[in-house]
Parts: sequence; structure tokens; C-alpha cells
Amino acid sequence: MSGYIEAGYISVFSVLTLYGGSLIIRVRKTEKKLPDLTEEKKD
Amino acid sequence: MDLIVDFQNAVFVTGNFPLLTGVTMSVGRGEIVHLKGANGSGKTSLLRAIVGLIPIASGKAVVLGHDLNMDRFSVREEAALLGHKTFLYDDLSIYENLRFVQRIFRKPKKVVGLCMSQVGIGEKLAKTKVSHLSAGQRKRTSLAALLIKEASLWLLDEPHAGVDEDGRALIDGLITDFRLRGGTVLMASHELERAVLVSDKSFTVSGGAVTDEENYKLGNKTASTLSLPGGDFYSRSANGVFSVSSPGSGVKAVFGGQTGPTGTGNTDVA
Amino acid sequence: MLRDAFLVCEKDLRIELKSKIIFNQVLPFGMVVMLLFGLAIGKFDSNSLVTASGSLSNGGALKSAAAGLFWIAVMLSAVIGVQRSFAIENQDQARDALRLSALDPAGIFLGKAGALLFQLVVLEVIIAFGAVFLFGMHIATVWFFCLAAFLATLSLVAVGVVYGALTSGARTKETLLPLLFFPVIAPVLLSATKACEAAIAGTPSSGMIWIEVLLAFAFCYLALGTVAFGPLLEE
Amino acid sequence: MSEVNFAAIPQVFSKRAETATKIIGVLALLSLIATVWLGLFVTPPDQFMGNLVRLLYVHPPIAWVMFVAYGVAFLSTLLYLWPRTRDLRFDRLAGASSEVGVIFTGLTLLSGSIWGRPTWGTWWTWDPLLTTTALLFVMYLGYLALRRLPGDPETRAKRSAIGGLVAFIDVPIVYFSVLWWKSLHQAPTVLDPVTGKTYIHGSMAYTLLLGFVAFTLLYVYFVAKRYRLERLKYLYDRVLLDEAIQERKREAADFKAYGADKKSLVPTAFAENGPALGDARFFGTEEESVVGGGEAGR
Repeated sequence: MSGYIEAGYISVFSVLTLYGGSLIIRVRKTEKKLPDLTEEKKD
Repeated sequence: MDLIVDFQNAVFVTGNFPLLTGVTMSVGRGEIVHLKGANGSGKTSLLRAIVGLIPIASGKAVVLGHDLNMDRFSVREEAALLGHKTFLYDDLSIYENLRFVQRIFRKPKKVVGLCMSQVGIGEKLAKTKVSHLSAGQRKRTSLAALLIKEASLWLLDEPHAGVDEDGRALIDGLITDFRLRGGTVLMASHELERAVLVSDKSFTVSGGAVTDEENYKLGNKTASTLSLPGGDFYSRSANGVFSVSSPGSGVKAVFGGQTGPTGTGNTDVA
Repeated sequence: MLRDAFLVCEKDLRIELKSKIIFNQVLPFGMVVMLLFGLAIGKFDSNSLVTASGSLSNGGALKSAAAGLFWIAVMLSAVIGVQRSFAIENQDQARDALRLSALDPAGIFLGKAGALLFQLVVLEVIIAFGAVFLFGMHIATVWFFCLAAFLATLSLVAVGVVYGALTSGARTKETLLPLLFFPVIAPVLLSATKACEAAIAGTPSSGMIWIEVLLAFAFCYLALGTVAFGPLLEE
Repeated sequence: MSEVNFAAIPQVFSKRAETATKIIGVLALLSLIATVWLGLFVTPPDQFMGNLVRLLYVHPPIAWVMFVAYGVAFLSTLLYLWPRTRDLRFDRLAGASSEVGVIFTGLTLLSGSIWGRPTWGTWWTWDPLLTTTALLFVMYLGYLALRRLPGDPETRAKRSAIGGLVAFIDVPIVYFSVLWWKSLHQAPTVLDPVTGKTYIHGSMAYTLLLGFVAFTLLYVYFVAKRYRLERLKYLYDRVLLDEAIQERKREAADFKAYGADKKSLVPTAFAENGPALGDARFFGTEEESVVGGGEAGR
């Protein structure tokens, strides 16, 4: 395969991974600031 | 007495900062109220809130019969705010600034000259750019703008700050004059002696709320006299009664004592 | 509403008359931009370098790009004009005075837009003369050029005043305004350039479609600004 | 500590919504892996484009997600602006969807450019679609910057809604003006690699379809996460605001207790809480009056 395909796949999926990862981390971090919130809302 | 300002636990917030954390207060028609409090306690916010510049977050707030929860805009036409900033365009002359104000509020043109002379701005000074003025002169200009608006409620934020002795006397005179015409005033001021001289009562603002109320009418302040622009004298006796008198015709009006503000010619309280 | 617009417009123009900021600072800035274009693009034009003796022989590159360069110079000046227009209101919290004045927000929008329109049109006339002299731009159909320029300026002003109000409260307004303004104004740049090229070539009929785009754009954003300006002032 | 009554706050993300988000995330991941595997190793090379056809399974789905994202953002902006449906939830959705949209716009440009180089021989061409996409990218970067400006939630929402509307009105104008611009000039003939000349083989069609599904699922997952983040931030700001209010009330109480001479009157809430946002409109804790009340805030 020509290098373009690898470049395309790798760049697309690395950007998506980075964005998704940062999103998940940011959500976790904010959740930690509000500990009682995530616990209490089960009921 | 009908209420001009009626706040019940009113909360005003900007961003994450609570400007006012629950204000409960009422001001009746014709009252001159002095707002006391440390820097940052919320005096300026309170004045801005009353005039409808800050959206209300919760509670009840009625000013001049307009519910601020419903309508923050009608108040703006009927109340006038003398800000810590003077709201003037630096590049225009005093006259041009005042002309703009006069035209906004659809007043006759002659009002501009009248108001300028009332605050002691001469014709020569009127042509000066506002950016060249001293703080005191700027204050006088914005006072003239306040007069032009002919509002029934004045909100004065530190009117005495940065003004010379003549200017302070002028401001006090204007306030008293305004009271004669049935006006209501809320005034934030650090100048205790001057504020006590003209006010009926004080609210203490701290932590974004009104925490204390003191009635100046009940007295134990020293007597003092003030000359008004028209040649009249304004005096405050030791028992907290205000009176306005002119050299020719004697006492014109009396406030304070037990009766509250009364009209011209009422002379029997003192 | 129109009375209020007139009041605000007159006030803004009077301030400009007194302070001459647009005239003394923005106009020279536009001139500098024009000169820089000449330096940056004229350099690649070997003809004008070789025939240095032929005094005013400006070559093809600048001449063919003249309309576009003219509009870029105008746009850059327009951003500064918008910033100035709102700097006026921010000095000494005059913005609060406007809010307290109970003027119709739509009137304030139209007034500020009108004042800016007038200033920009004057600016464009001078920059256009600059383009004629510096780039050898020759306008065959002047009325068409004027029409295109007026419509494009209308759009510039409408978008500019909306975004000016949108960002004027922010601490980062100097950087944010161009970022918001330029992409949105891109179709205006494109249409205005094409229409002006048609005017330069003397073929107004081929530029008519661009006049239509400019019209649509100006209409959309003037309408939007008139409606949206009230909430924008209330920040 | 904070006195926010969390039970009183309407919960947007129920347990069920959270589980659904997780399931969608897993599905998205699985289908993406399947798409990559099928696209890179299983499907045959195209008879015209050769192996380059493998980018077909990535680029069009990403572009599709971009359109969906902006469409959702636009719709929710409209819903926010419409007085009857005005709700901060729509503002949040608009913000979340346009942020994801910006990411996918960037990827569209990137993958398109990588595909264009070997196909057309150039990284970039001033094709209407490309130009519009590029402008859209910059425009929405500006929109996101506008969203980040401080202010209370309602103000910010209104401001962003107007900014978003301005940007969105622009999209068709940009597209048509660039289209006419190119058609007036002799445009370099850009061949659309998807239409006409390509035979879509059976397995290729399935893979492409799977690609669309996978990226759409990913979009939904991202937006759900981003929405949740926005919501959490909002709640956190309200906690901060609540603390600031309590702080100020305490200040007022101190004043009552110690009188005007006390030094600690300077509000401390300013210094302690950095800039953040909040809204007191939904507070359930404002019942007790501050005036005359020394009990507030302990």
C-alpha cells in the first residue's frame, strides 16, 4: 500500500483517540470535584 | 407611604460571584437614604441592581412599581444613576455630551443651559472636551446630565468623592432641592458628615446584603446649615429636623421629626 | 427607532469629527497595508523591476490583483473601525449610559452601523484612489464599482457591529474580534472582489450575480443585527 | 461546605443514560475496529483507484458526521433561541455538537487532503466544497472561542446562540459564492472519486456502510460525553457560587456581630474562588432572609 493510506488512517484515528481520551479524562476530573453528585443520584 | 424601592431577599449574581446575596429593604417616596458599607460590600451593585442593569437571580424586587423579575427596562427611564464612572464621551465637549442626553430624553433644548448653570458650569467651560476636565468638573457634568433626565428616583454612587468643598455643598443642595420636589434618593457615600446632613436614614450594606438600618431623624446629630443654589438655607437641627428657609420669606419647608416629609409652607414642627 | 438611530449615528460621527481617530490612524493604516502589498507582490513582477526607467510602469501582478488587495485593505481597516466604534462606548462605561438611556437597541445598532458605514465609505474612496495610483487599477465602470463597494460595506458594517457588541465586553476582544469577523466576512470579500473586477473590466453584467450575493448578505445580517442587538447590549 | 441541595437539581443524565452512553461507546469502538480491519485487509483494491480506495471507508463517513454535527448544533441553537423551547440544555447540546463538529471538520480536511494528494496530485484545491469546509472550520473555531468567554450561563448561551446563528447563516452564502466563483472561472476539473467511475464491490459497499454507522456512533458517544462534561462544569460552578454566597452571608453576619470596625469585612470570596460560572436562578437555598439573620451560612 502507498504511504498515503497509512498516513490517513493513523492521523485520523490518533486525533480521535486523543480527543476521546481527553474528553473522558476531563469528565472524570470534574466528577471528582463533585463526589456526592455521582453517588447520590442513583436513587 | 408608597414604596419606591421594595426588595425582598433579592439575589443578584454575575458569573460565579454573588453581587448581592439577599437584600431586603424598602424605601418610601421622598426619602433620602444613605448607604454605608466597606469597599466591595455591594453598595454599587445595589444601586446598579435598582436601576435594572443587573439581572435578578431570585427573590422579589420592585422599583417604582416595576417588578424587576418581569421588566428591567421601564425602571431605566424613570430612575437616574450617577455612577462612580461618569458615563461621558471623552471626545465630546460638556455641552455636546449634555445635548446628547437632552435629545435622548426628549427634553427641550433650553434645559441644557439651565442644568449647566445649576451645577455651575459656565459657557466657556461648556465648550471644553470632557477629557480635559478635572474629576470635579466631570462630576458636575454628570450631575447636569442627571438633572436633565428629570427622574423621580436618584441613585448616587459616591457623589462626594473627588469633589471640592463647593462641589459637595452643591451636591447636598441639589439633593435637598430634589427632595423638595418629592424626589427619592439612594446615595452611597463614605463622607459620613455630609451624608448625615442630608439623609433621613441609612442602610448598612455588607456581604452583599443590607444588614443594618439607622434612622437619622431620631437625632443626636449636631446642628448644621447649608446654603442652597437659590439663596435659600437648609438646616438640620440637633433633634433631626430638616428645614429649608429663604432670607426673605422665612421657613419654606420642614422634614423630619415624627411626620416625615411634608410640603412647602408647613412650619409647625420645629 | 430611526430617531434613535439618527441620534446615535450623529453622536458617533461627532466624536469622530472631534477625535479624528479613523482619519488619523485607521486611514494611514490602510495606506500602509496598500504599500506593503506593493512591496510583497510587486517584487515578483519582473517587468516592473527591469523597466525601472519607465517611471510608473506597474506590472501585471499588482494590477490583476488590485481589486482583491483593495478589499483586503478595507477589511483590515474595517476591523479596526469596529474596535474603535466600541471603544467609544467602553470609555467611562458609556455603554451603561446607553443601556440606561432606554434607546431602542435596534436604533442603537442602526445608528452605530450608519456611522461606521459613513466612515468606511470615506475611507474606501481614499484607499481606492491609492489603488489607482499605486497598483495602476483602472476602473472602467465607476458606478458599478461604487454600487458593489457600497453593498459590501453595508455587509461589513452589519456583521462588524454585531460582533463588535458580542465581543466588546470580553477581556480578549482585540484577538477574538478578527477571528470571528474574517471567516464570516469571507463571502463578502469574494463577492466584492469579483464585482469590482467586473467593474474594472467594464462588464457590469458579468458582476451582477455578485451584487445579488452582496445584497442577500447585507439583508440577512442587517436584519439579524436589528433583532439581536438588544440581548447583546444586556451583558 | 456547600449547601447545594443536589436532590433538587433536575438530573439530566440518569443511570440509564449513562449506561446507554457506555454501550454506544463500546459499539462505536467495535464497529470502528471492524471497519478498519475490513477496510485495510479484507476488501479488494479498486480497479481504478487501487489501494487508495481504502480511504473511502474513512473520509466520507467523517464528512458525514461533520454535517450531522453542525446540523444538530444549528437545530439546538434555534431551539434555544425560540422562546418556548428556551432551555440551557439546548445551549449545551449546541456547544457539545459543534465542538465535536470542529474535530471532525479538521479530520475531514486532513483525510481529504491526504486522499487528494495521490488522486488529484495536489493537497489542496479551491473547490467550493473544500473552501466552504475550510471556512467552516475557522468559523466554528471562532464560535468555540466565543463560547469560552466568561459570563453567567444565560448570558453566555444567548451570546453563543447569536454568534452561532451568524456563522450558520454564512455557510450557504459561502458555499454558493465559492461555487459561482469557480464556475465563472474555468475550474480545474475535480473528479469526485465516489461517483461514477468507481465500481463498488459487495464487500466494499458493506464496509462503507459500516464506516458510516461506526463514525455516527462515535459522534453520538462524543457528544454525550461532551454534554455530560458541560453539565458537570455547570453544576460545579453552581457549587462554587453557592459557597461564594455563603461566604458573603457569613461576612454580613460577622458584620452584625462585630460591627463596622472589624477588619475582615473585605470580601474574601473574590480571592478564594477563581473565575468560574454559575447561576443562582435554581437555587433552593435562598429561603432564609439575610437581613437581621445572623444564622446564615454556618
